[in-house]
Amino acid sequence: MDLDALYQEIILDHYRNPHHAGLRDPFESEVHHVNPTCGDEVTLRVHLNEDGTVGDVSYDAEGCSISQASASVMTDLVIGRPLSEALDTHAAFLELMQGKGQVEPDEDVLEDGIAFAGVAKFPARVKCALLSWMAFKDAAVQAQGEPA
Amino acid sequence: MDLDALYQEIILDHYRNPHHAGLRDPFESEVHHVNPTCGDEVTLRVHLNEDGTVGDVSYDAEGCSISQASASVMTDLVIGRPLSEALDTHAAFLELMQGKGQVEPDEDVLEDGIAFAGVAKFPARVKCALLSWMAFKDAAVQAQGEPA
Amino acid sequence: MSAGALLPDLEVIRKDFPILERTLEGGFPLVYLDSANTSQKPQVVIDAMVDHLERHNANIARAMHQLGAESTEAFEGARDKVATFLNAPSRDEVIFTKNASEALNLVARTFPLGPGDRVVITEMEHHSNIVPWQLACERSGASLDWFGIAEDGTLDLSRIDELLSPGTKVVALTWVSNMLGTINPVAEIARRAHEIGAVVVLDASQAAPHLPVDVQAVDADFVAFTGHKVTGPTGIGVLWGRTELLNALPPFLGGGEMIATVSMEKSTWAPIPHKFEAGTPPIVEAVGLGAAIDYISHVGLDAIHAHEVAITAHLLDGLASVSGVRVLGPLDAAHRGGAVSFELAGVHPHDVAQLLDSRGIAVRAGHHCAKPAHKRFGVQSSTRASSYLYTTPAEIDALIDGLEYTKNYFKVG
Amino acid sequence: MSAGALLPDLEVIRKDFPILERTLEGGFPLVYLDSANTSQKPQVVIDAMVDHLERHNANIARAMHQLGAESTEAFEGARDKVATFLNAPSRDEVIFTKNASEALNLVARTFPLGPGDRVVITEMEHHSNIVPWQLACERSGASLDWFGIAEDGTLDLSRIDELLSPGTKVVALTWVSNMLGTINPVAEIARRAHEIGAVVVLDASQAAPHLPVDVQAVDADFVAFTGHKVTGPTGIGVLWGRTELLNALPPFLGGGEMIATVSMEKSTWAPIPHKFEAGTPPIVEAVGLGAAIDYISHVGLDAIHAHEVAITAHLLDGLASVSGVRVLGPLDAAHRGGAVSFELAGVHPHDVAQLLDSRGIAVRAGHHCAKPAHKRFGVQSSTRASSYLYTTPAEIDALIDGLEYTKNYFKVG
Ligand SMILES: Cc1ncc(COP(=O)(O)O)c(C=O)c1O
Ligand SMILES: Cc1ncc(COP(=O)(O)O)c(C=O)c1O
Repeated sequence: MDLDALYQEIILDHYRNPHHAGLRDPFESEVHHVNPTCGDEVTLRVHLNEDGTVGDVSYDAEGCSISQASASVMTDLVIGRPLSEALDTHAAFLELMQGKGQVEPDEDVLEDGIAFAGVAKFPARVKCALLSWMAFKDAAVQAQGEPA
Repeated sequence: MDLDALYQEIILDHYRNPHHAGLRDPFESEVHHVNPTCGDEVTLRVHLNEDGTVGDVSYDAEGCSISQASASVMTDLVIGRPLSEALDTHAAFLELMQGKGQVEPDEDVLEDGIAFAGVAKFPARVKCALLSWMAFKDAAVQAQGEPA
Repeated sequence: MSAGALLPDLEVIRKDFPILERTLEGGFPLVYLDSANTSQKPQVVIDAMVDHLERHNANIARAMHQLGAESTEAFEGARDKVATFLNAPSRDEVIFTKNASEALNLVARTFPLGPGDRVVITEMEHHSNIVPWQLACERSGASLDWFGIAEDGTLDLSRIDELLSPGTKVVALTWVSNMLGTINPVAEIARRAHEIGAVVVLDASQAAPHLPVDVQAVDADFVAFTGHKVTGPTGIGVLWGRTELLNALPPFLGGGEMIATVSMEKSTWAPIPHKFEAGTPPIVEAVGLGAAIDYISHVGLDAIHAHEVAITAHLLDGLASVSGVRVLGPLDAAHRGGAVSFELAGVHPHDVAQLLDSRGIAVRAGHHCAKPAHKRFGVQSSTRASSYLYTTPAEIDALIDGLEYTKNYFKVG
Repeated sequence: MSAGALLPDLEVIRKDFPILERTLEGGFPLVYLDSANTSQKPQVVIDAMVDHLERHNANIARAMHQLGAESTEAFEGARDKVATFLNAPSRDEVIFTKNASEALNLVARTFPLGPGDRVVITEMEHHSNIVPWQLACERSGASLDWFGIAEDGTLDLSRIDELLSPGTKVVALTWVSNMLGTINPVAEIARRAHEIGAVVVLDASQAAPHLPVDVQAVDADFVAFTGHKVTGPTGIGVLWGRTELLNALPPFLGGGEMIATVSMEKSTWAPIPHKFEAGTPPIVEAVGLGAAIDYISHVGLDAIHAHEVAITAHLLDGLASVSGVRVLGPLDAAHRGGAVSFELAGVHPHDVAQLLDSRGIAVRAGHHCAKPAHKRFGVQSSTRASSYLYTTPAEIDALIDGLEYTKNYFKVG
């Protein structure tokens, strides 16, 4: 089993020093997602700017290295970007994770996220990697419906 | 398969010409029993005499040859007998039926009922043979509780 | 409907079913004509289960080790197969239950009903599609009404305007009758039911083994079937439902993996399908069901149905040749399923079944869990012969011979 | 309680379980320490199921042909075995369900409760013995209260007088905790509960695999356990209940063979156990469960428990030698079950399980369907190792080595 493919240095770095962690104001939507199987949880807030860019994504997450690192990488990738681009990145990450290791990640789109390519070969960990991404999408869609 | 052991001439005779069939007055109790699996049904009445003998057992039964013949034989064996004796006969018949073909029937007690010895070897038919006997016991117990 | 044609490789198919080599008391080979009760299992189904138990056994989802991943993949793979089999829009709409009865109870227990609402069923339902609705109506104060059965065994649609009128919230009916063999016009009834805003629950227990079951083509809302009748094992059934309906229903059984989170004060629910799968699911049974679906899909449901039509035609011809036989249900093999119930004048069904059994022929005698339909035809019980993809014309001939033998034995006709 | 002693013929026993010969990725032999999640199956259980499917498969009760008689005998024979296993006063008190969760839901759904009534559970219950009671209380207006957990992982009985007071109608608790390993004083609680007229529902899911379960000795009213944890297959569970209580409960699922008679207007119910077994039951699963019970009874529950104690003592010693490990639950192997949950400082349970898995060691990580008990100890999840009659001390050593390897990998401690 290729553990090092799963636990890439980039992932362990993000795990030890997660970016954008903690819950912050302002925000238009807050969601709480759980992985019912293992109990991993994330509370996540999204703040959208008036110009349609992602102003902030803040979160409080409890979970394994993969889920924590994934939240950290995700915030790096979406904060400051136009929401539509952020959602494209979400789609690319989802495709990578569901690809059973057959999808070649695009570094231009996913940046540090390509480190998760190895996770796609561990079906039981895919949910961990997706937890915060799913929460972001959910919150972003809700935030769009709210007056900024 | 020894069909002739199941369908003894005595059984087929009782089936074609059932004794004591039909519902009659007087009676102290009436019960309705079904075999849920196949739907065989019997409605059965018991009349007890003041001296504790079984005055009458009348019945309306729908079912296969075994269940019909069994009802006929049962009434022959219990009508006119002291109830306690009738219940002993019930116990003897029950023992025979549940004996998986290993119990030797006592002709003095069971008379025509010994023809059912072969039925005990056909587990699926045991319920048929017992239907009216169980109804009789149920009704007799109820009748005892009633003022005659 | 379809024209009959025997499966061309029938002898090869029979070799797939180990039990068909059994001989019974007296040296008679098994003639199994009780497939509507439960089907026999091909070797591939048994082997898939054995392989799972010997090499991949673990609990699913919750287990994140290699065996757990293998077991989860096998289990969830079976869900994919069922979704394809039913042409379900989404795999998450496939819920594994313990049998068809539980699937129907799940809907009847959770579907919101109240006083003034009406549930419509039919007189030809299996008890598993009657009793849950009786209980639901008793609990909720809703009323129960039903389509009757016409003399020829088809559904009596004369009251359809009255039955399918506002107030009716649920229409629950069998696709194919397990007693009469009748194939009901389910797509047409679904269309009419939807006009008045009712949901349609189809009991496909007898359809799934024999017909292509396409939940979208018939526009059903819920569909139930059972594993053991489609060459799969006991212990597993399926409820399919539309996503939006399943999402709206409250949970059925609580526990295990059906939760999102649990505290002592309050719990929340997992998304479908898990919301309805409390506790350890039937894992090895799903593996077996998946293999069964592969097997019958490989033979082809159209080919299986054509075989059923051919065998049923031969059976109906044979029965017509025996004096004293009265068939209950439609007489045209091209427009009915393969379960054929009949009476033999002067011999009780138990005794018919017993005599046939003494010659190795397995049929069912009784009410077949369809008491109201029997009552409709003024009988308490009947004898039922039912075929499947492994049934041969020679087995039907053995049955017909057996009926003549029975008449002789009991000196009737 | 019992002193530990390894099973003398452990190597022979291991040969009974084909899966123990599996090697996993990287060539590691399987070290299966997830038996509290589901147990592995001995060859005799698999063979019994195969023999049934290949030679005796038929529906039960309703089928009165030879195969039907064989199948019925096999199924009802399994009921006899379960009755003996539980020391049940009557075989009719043994109800087959799909798993322990359904068994617990059956009681929670049908037991009469109303406003003012109280249900008492414990904080260490599996979700399957929490959620059904939450739903029952929500439906009925009854209130839910619970025993807490003491710091050492035993049940906190300090509120017993308040909890077991008039108004309490049901006391539902686990015999052995699947997370903490705690063995609860169930006989004593039953005695106290009966003084105030409450019924006692025991979740024996983790007890039945390891301890002699005697429903009369502990004076229980209902007992549930699940087939797949006692070396039997998935798809089957057991509810045992006292005859008079079962007779008094209304039916749970409707359909199939649970009826006495059905008309369109009204139905009546069969006697127990059939009243609670709607639809085709788990037949081949009962056959497998019967073989499983024969198997573990042959080894002997006392001997199995002694083995568990010995293995658990070795495991607790090993864990104590790893710095950064904190065990959740009682620390004396002689007074606890074999499921041992623990934390490893600085490494999340998922990552622990992943590292162990890479060496072929299967443990469980997560909340083990016991979120409230995890919350009680201030953790969201834990790693759990659990043994069974085939577990060897060498496997425990592999786990301990694996934990040191894990710490190295993640550079902690
Ligand atoms: C204590 C306890 N109760 C109930 C259950 C539920 O058993 P099942 O999932 O087979 O319904 C389990 C196991 O998962 C358990 O450990
Ligand atoms: C039409 C129909 N519905 C429902 C059922 C119930 O299936 P199960 O007994 O597997 O729940 C059956 C078979 O018994 C059936 O034929």
